Amino acid sequence: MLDKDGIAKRIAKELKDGYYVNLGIGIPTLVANYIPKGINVVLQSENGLLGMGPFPFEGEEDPDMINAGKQTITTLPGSSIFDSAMSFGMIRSQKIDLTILGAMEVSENGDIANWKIPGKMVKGMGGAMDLVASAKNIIVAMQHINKAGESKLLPKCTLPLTGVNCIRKVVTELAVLDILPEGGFRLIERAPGVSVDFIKQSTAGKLFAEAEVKEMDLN
Amino acid sequence: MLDKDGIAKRIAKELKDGYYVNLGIGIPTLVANYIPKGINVVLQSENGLLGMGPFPFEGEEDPDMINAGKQTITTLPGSSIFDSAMSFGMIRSQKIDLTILGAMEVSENGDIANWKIPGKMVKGMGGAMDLVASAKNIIVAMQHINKAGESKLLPKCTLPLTGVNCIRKVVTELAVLDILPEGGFRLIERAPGVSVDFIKQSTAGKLFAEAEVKEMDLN
Amino acid sequence: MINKKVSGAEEAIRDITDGKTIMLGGFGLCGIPENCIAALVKKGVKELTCISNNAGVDNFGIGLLLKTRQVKKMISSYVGENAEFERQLLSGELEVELIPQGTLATRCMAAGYGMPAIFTPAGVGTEVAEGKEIRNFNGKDYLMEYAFEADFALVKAWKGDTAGNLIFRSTSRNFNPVMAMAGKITIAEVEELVEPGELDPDHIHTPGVYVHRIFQGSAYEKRIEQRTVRPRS
Amino acid sequence: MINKKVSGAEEAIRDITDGKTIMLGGFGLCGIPENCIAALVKKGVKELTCISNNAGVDNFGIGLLLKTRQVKKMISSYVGENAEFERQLLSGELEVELIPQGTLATRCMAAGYGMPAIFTPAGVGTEVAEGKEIRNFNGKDYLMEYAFEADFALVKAWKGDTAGNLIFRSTSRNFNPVMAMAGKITIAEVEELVEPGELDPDHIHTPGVYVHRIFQGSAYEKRIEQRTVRPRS
Repeated sequence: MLDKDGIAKRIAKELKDGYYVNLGIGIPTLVANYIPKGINVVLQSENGLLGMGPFPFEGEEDPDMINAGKQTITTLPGSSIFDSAMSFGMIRSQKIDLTILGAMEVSENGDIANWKIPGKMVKGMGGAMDLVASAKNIIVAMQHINKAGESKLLPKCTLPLTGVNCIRKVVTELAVLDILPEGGFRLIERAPGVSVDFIKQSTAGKLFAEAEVKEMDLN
Repeated sequence: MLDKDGIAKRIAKELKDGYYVNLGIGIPTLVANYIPKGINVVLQSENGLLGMGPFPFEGEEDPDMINAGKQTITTLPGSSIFDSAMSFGMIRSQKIDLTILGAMEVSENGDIANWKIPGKMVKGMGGAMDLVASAKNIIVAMQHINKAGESKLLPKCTLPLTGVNCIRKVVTELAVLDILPEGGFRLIERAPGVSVDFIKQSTAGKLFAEAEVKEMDLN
Repeated sequence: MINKKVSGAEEAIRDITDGKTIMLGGFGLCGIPENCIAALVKKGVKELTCISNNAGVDNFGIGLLLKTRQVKKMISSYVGENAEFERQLLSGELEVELIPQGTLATRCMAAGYGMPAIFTPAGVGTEVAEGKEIRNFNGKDYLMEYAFEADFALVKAWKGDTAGNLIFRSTSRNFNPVMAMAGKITIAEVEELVEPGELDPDHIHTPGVYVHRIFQGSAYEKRIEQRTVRPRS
Repeated sequence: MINKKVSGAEEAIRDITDGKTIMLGGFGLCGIPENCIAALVKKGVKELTCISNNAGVDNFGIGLLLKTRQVKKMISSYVGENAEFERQLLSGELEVELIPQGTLATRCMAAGYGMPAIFTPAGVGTEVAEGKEIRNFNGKDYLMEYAFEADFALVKAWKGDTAGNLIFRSTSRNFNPVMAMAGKITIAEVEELVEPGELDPDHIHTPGVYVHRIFQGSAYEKRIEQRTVRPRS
């Protein structure tokens, strides 16, 4: 079973040299810590920055320089700043190669819900609806099961949707799964020490798995 | 009868303090030379400049600094530069208070033709179609009659249109005319030495004129 | 040039009266018009409709206007940082319209660019699409969304000149330029107000034609929401 | 950062082959990609569709490509400065589509902003509107115009870095930033190519994500079409 950093580490292996990448709040943010050596990626932050750098050193925080998670950050040589309209312009026009974001639920046909729990939680969709509707390549970083052990990979989302039929890959504490064009989760890799059976029983949506599923390589 | 500078001079009297103004190529460009004292206007050039200044001194021409007529110009303190999309953005959103442009023909319902003579001349509309479709206030600077003495103020334009029902005021070598909302030219002022009768016979479109029409004040 | 300078926030917001729709620039607490918000609180104007990406935090930003119940309706994309907001929302005291962040930004830009509507794929198939026209281009569905105008846009820039030209600093730019274009009356507060000619025309983010009033603000707090740092190694 | 640097114009345009659609930045002869045009002439690639606000003059700019008959079709807003162009057009040798300047700029921007279509009032009631969808918003008619994409966009900037970030100078900016956003492959030639970090992130007009190849051009002529001066008083 992976912790949050483990999920981020596994997702980082999906990065390819030359990618422009948008990282959502939460686990996706951690992906930046595990970018493989020799892989050059540029991080976009939808509040208006391309080329997001690391957190500043203590005492060097600049309140005018934050990321979409409102965290103080820095720029890198070659960074550029722009307004919110251009930021989502480059997202909609698919100049961003990969989007990584969190989810409360994902369905077997690639729907995602991550912005609202009716009557309980109303944070808003922020940029998530734009990102999932526009990105050509989206990876979801999420928990496979909730604290009660219930699956969050469902036949159909129960929460208000963020986007429909848009997710292609999910990485959880238990597994890496592709979402098939015809519907259904396909088990690609399992987390170290996690059995295929456990993943099957933790996945409410349709799951396709070979008899042998390789364990993730996190190194 | 006015010369080109006379027309420009008369139009300049329509400028109001605080106006943002777009000046077309030809006579409209001359208006900049006659801005009344105490009247502060900002000239927009649709190739991407707000705050157009005078021509440069000889030897100080900068090929990167031109106006929409491709003339070398200068900036003024407070000028700003932007791209073509933003330039027409501010035109379409009616941030420009007054547009002054030339015409080959204007009709009594405010149509204008100024971009094409089929089979003979094809220069293109440039920014004229955007300007006439967007501006809240348009003054046309034009010749009342052509060299053959034929009127260019018509019941209906014969040339391909640049815009429909958009012109409100016309200043010619003979007269200042408003275009009435219900159609027709209304004679407001006559050029020095030009009779109402001559204007009547030089206007093919419907003309409304009082018995007494005041002469233009060009000072 | 046309002189847009006013004496300060109070004069700038003098005609913002009850029931007006105002846009407020900023992302989180970054690049918000602190002086204008303070003046609105002091003036006590009520029943405002506020268009802003976020709703501030409990004790800062638009949160100050929420605490004093001056806001009737919020139009935002993300409001997760404000407990008082959530309380007013869940209790029904506050009307809220949540729209995708890119849609919000682009609808503002559309107003400034004289485009009455735009097409975006954001929200297709979700409750955001309810009642909206859907149109397919090249095999993909898009929502038609209308341009956003506001009675007043309140924006914060780093530098400005009295002709209304604005330059923003770092990511405090965010929604400010697009909202500056969408205000029927746009009020800019700046950290440093200079004379025309002191800003490089090539570096201006918002041309003065979009700005109606400008003043030099003071006492900027610039609160940080998430202070994240790394150890010096 | 991602290194977009190529050795020069020849390498940059290596895959522009017969029949491609290319956008060329510039207004008149101001801000045109002189080096790329020269390389296209040298390469002799034919049957090009060129999208550019103007068509150059007889012996410069796109005029060079017209003289060698490399252009099948021009899409422009104003072509009045080029006699050879007018001859080819009136004789039917050249296809020409004339569209309003603001429509041209905004259709390019729409591509870069992922908006499949935009609405503009320009051309309503004229031959430009023929066959186009008209839609009324708030009592005013607008044409629906589609986003413009090109196989290649050739733009000219003043400064750029190897990450593809561009800064333009004065009114040579014009169509360059919007075309840079609309190229499937965007090639930027710059007067000065620097390393990442040398350009201020706040001053960048075109973020590097929109640029695929960049090189430092040389021997810029920067011809002036209308040399207008005033006397020293």
